[in-house]
Amino acid sequence: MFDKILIANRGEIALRVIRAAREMGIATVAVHSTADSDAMHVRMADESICIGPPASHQSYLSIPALIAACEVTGAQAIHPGYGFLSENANFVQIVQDHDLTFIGPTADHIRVMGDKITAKDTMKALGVPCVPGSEGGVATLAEAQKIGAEMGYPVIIKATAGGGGKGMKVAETAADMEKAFQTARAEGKSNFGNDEVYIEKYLTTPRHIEVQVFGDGKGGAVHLGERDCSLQRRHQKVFEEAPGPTITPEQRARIGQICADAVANINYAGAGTIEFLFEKGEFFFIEMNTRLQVEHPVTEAIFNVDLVREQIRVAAGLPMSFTQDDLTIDGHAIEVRLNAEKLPNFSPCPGKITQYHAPGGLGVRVDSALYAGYSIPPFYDSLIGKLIVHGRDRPEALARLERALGELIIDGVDTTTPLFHALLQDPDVLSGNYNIHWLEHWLESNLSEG
Amino acid sequence: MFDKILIANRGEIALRVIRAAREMGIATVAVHSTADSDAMHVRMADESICIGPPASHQSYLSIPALIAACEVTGAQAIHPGYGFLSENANFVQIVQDHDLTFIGPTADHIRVMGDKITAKDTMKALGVPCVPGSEGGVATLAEAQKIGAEMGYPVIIKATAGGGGKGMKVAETAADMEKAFQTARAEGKSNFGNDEVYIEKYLTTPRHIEVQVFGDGKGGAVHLGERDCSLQRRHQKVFEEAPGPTITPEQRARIGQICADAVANINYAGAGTIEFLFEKGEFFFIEMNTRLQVEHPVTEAIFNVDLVREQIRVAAGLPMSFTQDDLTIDGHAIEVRLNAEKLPNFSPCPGKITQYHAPGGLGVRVDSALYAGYSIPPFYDSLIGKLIVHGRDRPEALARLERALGELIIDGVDTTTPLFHALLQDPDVLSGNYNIHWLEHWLESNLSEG
Amino acid sequence: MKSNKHDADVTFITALAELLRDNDLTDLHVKRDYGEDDSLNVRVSRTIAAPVIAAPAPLAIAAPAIATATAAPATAPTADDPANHPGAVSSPMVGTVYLKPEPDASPFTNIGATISEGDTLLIVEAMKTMNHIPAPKSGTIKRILVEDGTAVEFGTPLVIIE
Amino acid sequence: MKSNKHDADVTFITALAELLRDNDLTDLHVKRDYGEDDSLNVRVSRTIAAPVIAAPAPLAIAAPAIATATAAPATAPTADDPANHPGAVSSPMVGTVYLKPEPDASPFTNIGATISEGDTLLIVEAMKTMNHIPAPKSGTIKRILVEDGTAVEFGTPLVIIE
Repeated sequence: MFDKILIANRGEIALRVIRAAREMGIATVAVHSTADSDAMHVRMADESICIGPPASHQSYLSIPALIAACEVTGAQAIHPGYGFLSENANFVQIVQDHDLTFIGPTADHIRVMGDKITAKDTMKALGVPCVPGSEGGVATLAEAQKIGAEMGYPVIIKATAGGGGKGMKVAETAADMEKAFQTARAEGKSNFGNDEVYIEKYLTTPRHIEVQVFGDGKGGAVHLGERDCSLQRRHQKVFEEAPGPTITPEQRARIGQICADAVANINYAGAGTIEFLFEKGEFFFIEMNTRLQVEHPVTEAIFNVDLVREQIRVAAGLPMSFTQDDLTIDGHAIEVRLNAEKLPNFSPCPGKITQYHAPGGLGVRVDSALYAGYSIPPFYDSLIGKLIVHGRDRPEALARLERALGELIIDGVDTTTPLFHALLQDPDVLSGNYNIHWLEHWLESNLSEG
Repeated sequence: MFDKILIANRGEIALRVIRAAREMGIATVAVHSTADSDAMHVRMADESICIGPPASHQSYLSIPALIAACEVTGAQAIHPGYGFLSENANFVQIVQDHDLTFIGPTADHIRVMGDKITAKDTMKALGVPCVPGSEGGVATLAEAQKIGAEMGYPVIIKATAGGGGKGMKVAETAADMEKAFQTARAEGKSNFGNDEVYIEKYLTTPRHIEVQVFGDGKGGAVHLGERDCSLQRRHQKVFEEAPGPTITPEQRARIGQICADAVANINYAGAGTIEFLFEKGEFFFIEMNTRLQVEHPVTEAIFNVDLVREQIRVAAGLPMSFTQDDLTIDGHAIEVRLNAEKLPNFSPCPGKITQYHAPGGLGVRVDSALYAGYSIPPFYDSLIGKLIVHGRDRPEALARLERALGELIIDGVDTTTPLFHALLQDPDVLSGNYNIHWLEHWLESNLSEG
Repeated sequence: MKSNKHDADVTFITALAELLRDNDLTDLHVKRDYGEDDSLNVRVSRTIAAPVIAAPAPLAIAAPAIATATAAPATAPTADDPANHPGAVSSPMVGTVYLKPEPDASPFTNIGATISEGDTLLIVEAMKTMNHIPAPKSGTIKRILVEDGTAVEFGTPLVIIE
Repeated sequence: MKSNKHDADVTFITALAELLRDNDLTDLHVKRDYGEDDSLNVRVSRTIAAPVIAAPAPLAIAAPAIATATAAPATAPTADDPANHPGAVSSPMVGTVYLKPEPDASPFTNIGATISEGDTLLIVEAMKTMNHIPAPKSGTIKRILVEDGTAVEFGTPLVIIE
């Protein structure tokens, strides 16, 4: 096992990793920009080291600074958290070249899953159900029209190199195809320097269901059920729960086994998430995230496991501490993301926290790097905390969430807390009757009025 | 179900009940003394009412004030918490006479269990194993000497009306009997106005093991395993864990079933705890607490249940929400009691909290009525919070406890936090190798040096 | 000559003022005798802007407001809180106030009435018991602060006697 | 003569003021007889804007100290922090400092040496790469703040050039 690890991240996820490491008796090194000298992850770590100025590309994204920080502190491994360098294959390669351990999958796995077409081809070959679509890139309009006719409309045309909603166009009917095809190509070209596109069946009201997998890197793997993260605003998840309110035990067992087998097959190491669109009882692969997710705590709650501890174990060459049979679901968990954002426009709201009081009691977990007197710097993500509740069933978890939100005090900046108070009054949220478009529609008809 | 309940308590336990009620959609009334106007339970409740001056006997112990508070607020039921009036049969009777519901057992059950001899006779008749001892009171020295000879020394002579360590004397050998007998009688007389004593076999190094039971008041009952609360200072528990580190599944199932059957037999309603001394694999009944215990969260953690919710359900005439078969143990939990006390003498340390920051993350629960800026009044108990950790096994829970203690910030008053940091360095605590005398010995040899 | 002295003095005093400011002083006295009939007596002073005392302290120590609870009214007494009035009579218990012995009867007392120590002011009912609240001193009823049939807490001001 | 006296007096009073400030005094009286008909009487006082700094505010807004972590040294710059020196050259990266090009060679520079803009001051090694740190301006090396072979953070002051 490692004596000391470096956490190449900041905020609540850096704290999350420090907590796991401390419980394992592993010393921690926090890195920080000059804007984060007073940040909680710096205070909590055993050692800290300033790696650059506020801008991420000169600090948290600076590979030389991170490697040098390992060299001067003697850290043997790097945990990347999520975001920043967590899915950067080049970084993983450099870490390994410097005889350090990357706490995560191999550079190859990250590379394969980082390219949408390769990822889909790989998953299809591994037996994971995918959205019906073109086999690879579609070069001409004629080819696109032929595929659309075969598959049946609506279809979606996506830039191969795309992401974040850019380079994606829906053709509702055959008549829309020409325009959609040309626009997607043009956006791909201008945004990502690559005009290759592919075509998929378009789902109208799918849910976002993601399966948590964990591999030991030696051909062993398990799944830890699914999370429903359909409540999204501009492709950003805001409210996540496990188990998914509409997923049956049979569906879970089947898709879970398929996912576990797939990652076992490629000797995948560590935590990963296979994301699906789910409609009418069918799963359609979207992408695989080769890292820890923001919403991993809901899975931890219902399985009573520590996924970061497990990541560190596997990276150190130890076997996983659980088998598939050990993993039984206990209750229901929900996470809400607390962002320093001002409603109704969700504009970032950095500033000084004048008061902070976390909710407590049964079934409540808070992951946050806030403290009274802390100033949220304006340079980074607006996520300032996560509130996770666990109950015996979904209604208990919902009631607990409302109770805990009522106890939470974050003064000095605006946060997304009022959004969750409002969502908990909505019958669709209470019944779990939502899909990936639901929140955008709800925001249009609710928040704009306020 | 009730629309509104009144909580006849203060501090963290009042908060605990408010949380459960809020999650059930029940409105809450907080009562408070003039010293507690700014207390967290007052702030958290839907309504609050001042019932008297600081002294407990004129406020939290004032039965007329509590009944009147129900009358003026329309509260239909009273939750007594622990301490104060929670085991006062007279109060329960008055509550019922005013057509209000007491959230707890009947006055009769409280009365029976409140008298040591009746309690023991009742439990013995119900098949619960008791410490061998005199059948009822021992009137003369001659009778005491006869019993001592039959039972074998050491024995302990206890005042029937005693409590809190007063009126209890050990006779190591027959030669000690006369003095011990007379002293116990005299102390019983002077402290409790009653010189009746009884005699029991004296155990030298027992553990304190208590079984959590829950009855539906209609002949149904379950057990929720045991807690080991052997780490005590002056008969006050400071560190509690579940499951007990030395209890086997067979022992748990056997004593648990005996306890569940016993309370089912008497139609016991609500939460109760049957306390035992445990030595050499044998359980010896001490007493039954007919209320929620301070340490109930460790049981909640390993069974993922809400005992207060369950108390309210049963008081409202609903069935329990779980059966014995639903209750399986998941992991290990530990609670430490955070007292506003100054080491090494544990002298009470009321005062103003200048900073408060609760630990967070996976498997950590904090039950506390503290907040930054709160002034702990000098009139009440020094318990200011409870830190409960839950892990997959005992080593994980211990590591998590140490991690969480390291995150906890309570500035402005002294607390017992340093005691737990120290205890977590001790091999006996780490291995679970302790008994009811261990902490007193440890304190003598450790804290007096510092 | 004199003008020269003035110039010299002004230069000197200017230097003193700069000295004061640069060193963050507030007061400077100089009495200088240059010789017979030639002396200078200067006092230079400066008030440093004070409002420093504002500060974020009150925020940080303010108690948390619980968002969802319909909190009880703040109990902190204010200057014009009747509870602070020296003639205030407070409720010794929780209960329901009755200003009349029976629904159809006249009130125990009225504003402007003269009362003697021990006279019943009103009743607080608690646990179905009617508790007569006596006047703690003789005087005139200045205010009646509660309405018939309302609930009172311990310490709620009931009437003011002057 | 008089002007000379004035200059002398100002110099003297300035010294007193500095003395006051440096020693955190609030009041100072001096009566000085330089000889016949030549005396100076000075009072210098100062109000310290201090009560403001006391207060619970700093406590409340102070960041929590984590008990178990062996916290990094406070990074808040103080008045005499070399990082604040106008001639300080800070490390542009994390790494290990070498003052000499090779173990047996002489140092790149020494205290008191005159250097020109662009001259190598020292090396910071990061990722097995030797990064020469050039002098940002010409001048004299006043201080070398790091030792050979030690680790530096981004922003660690390395040398002071004046």
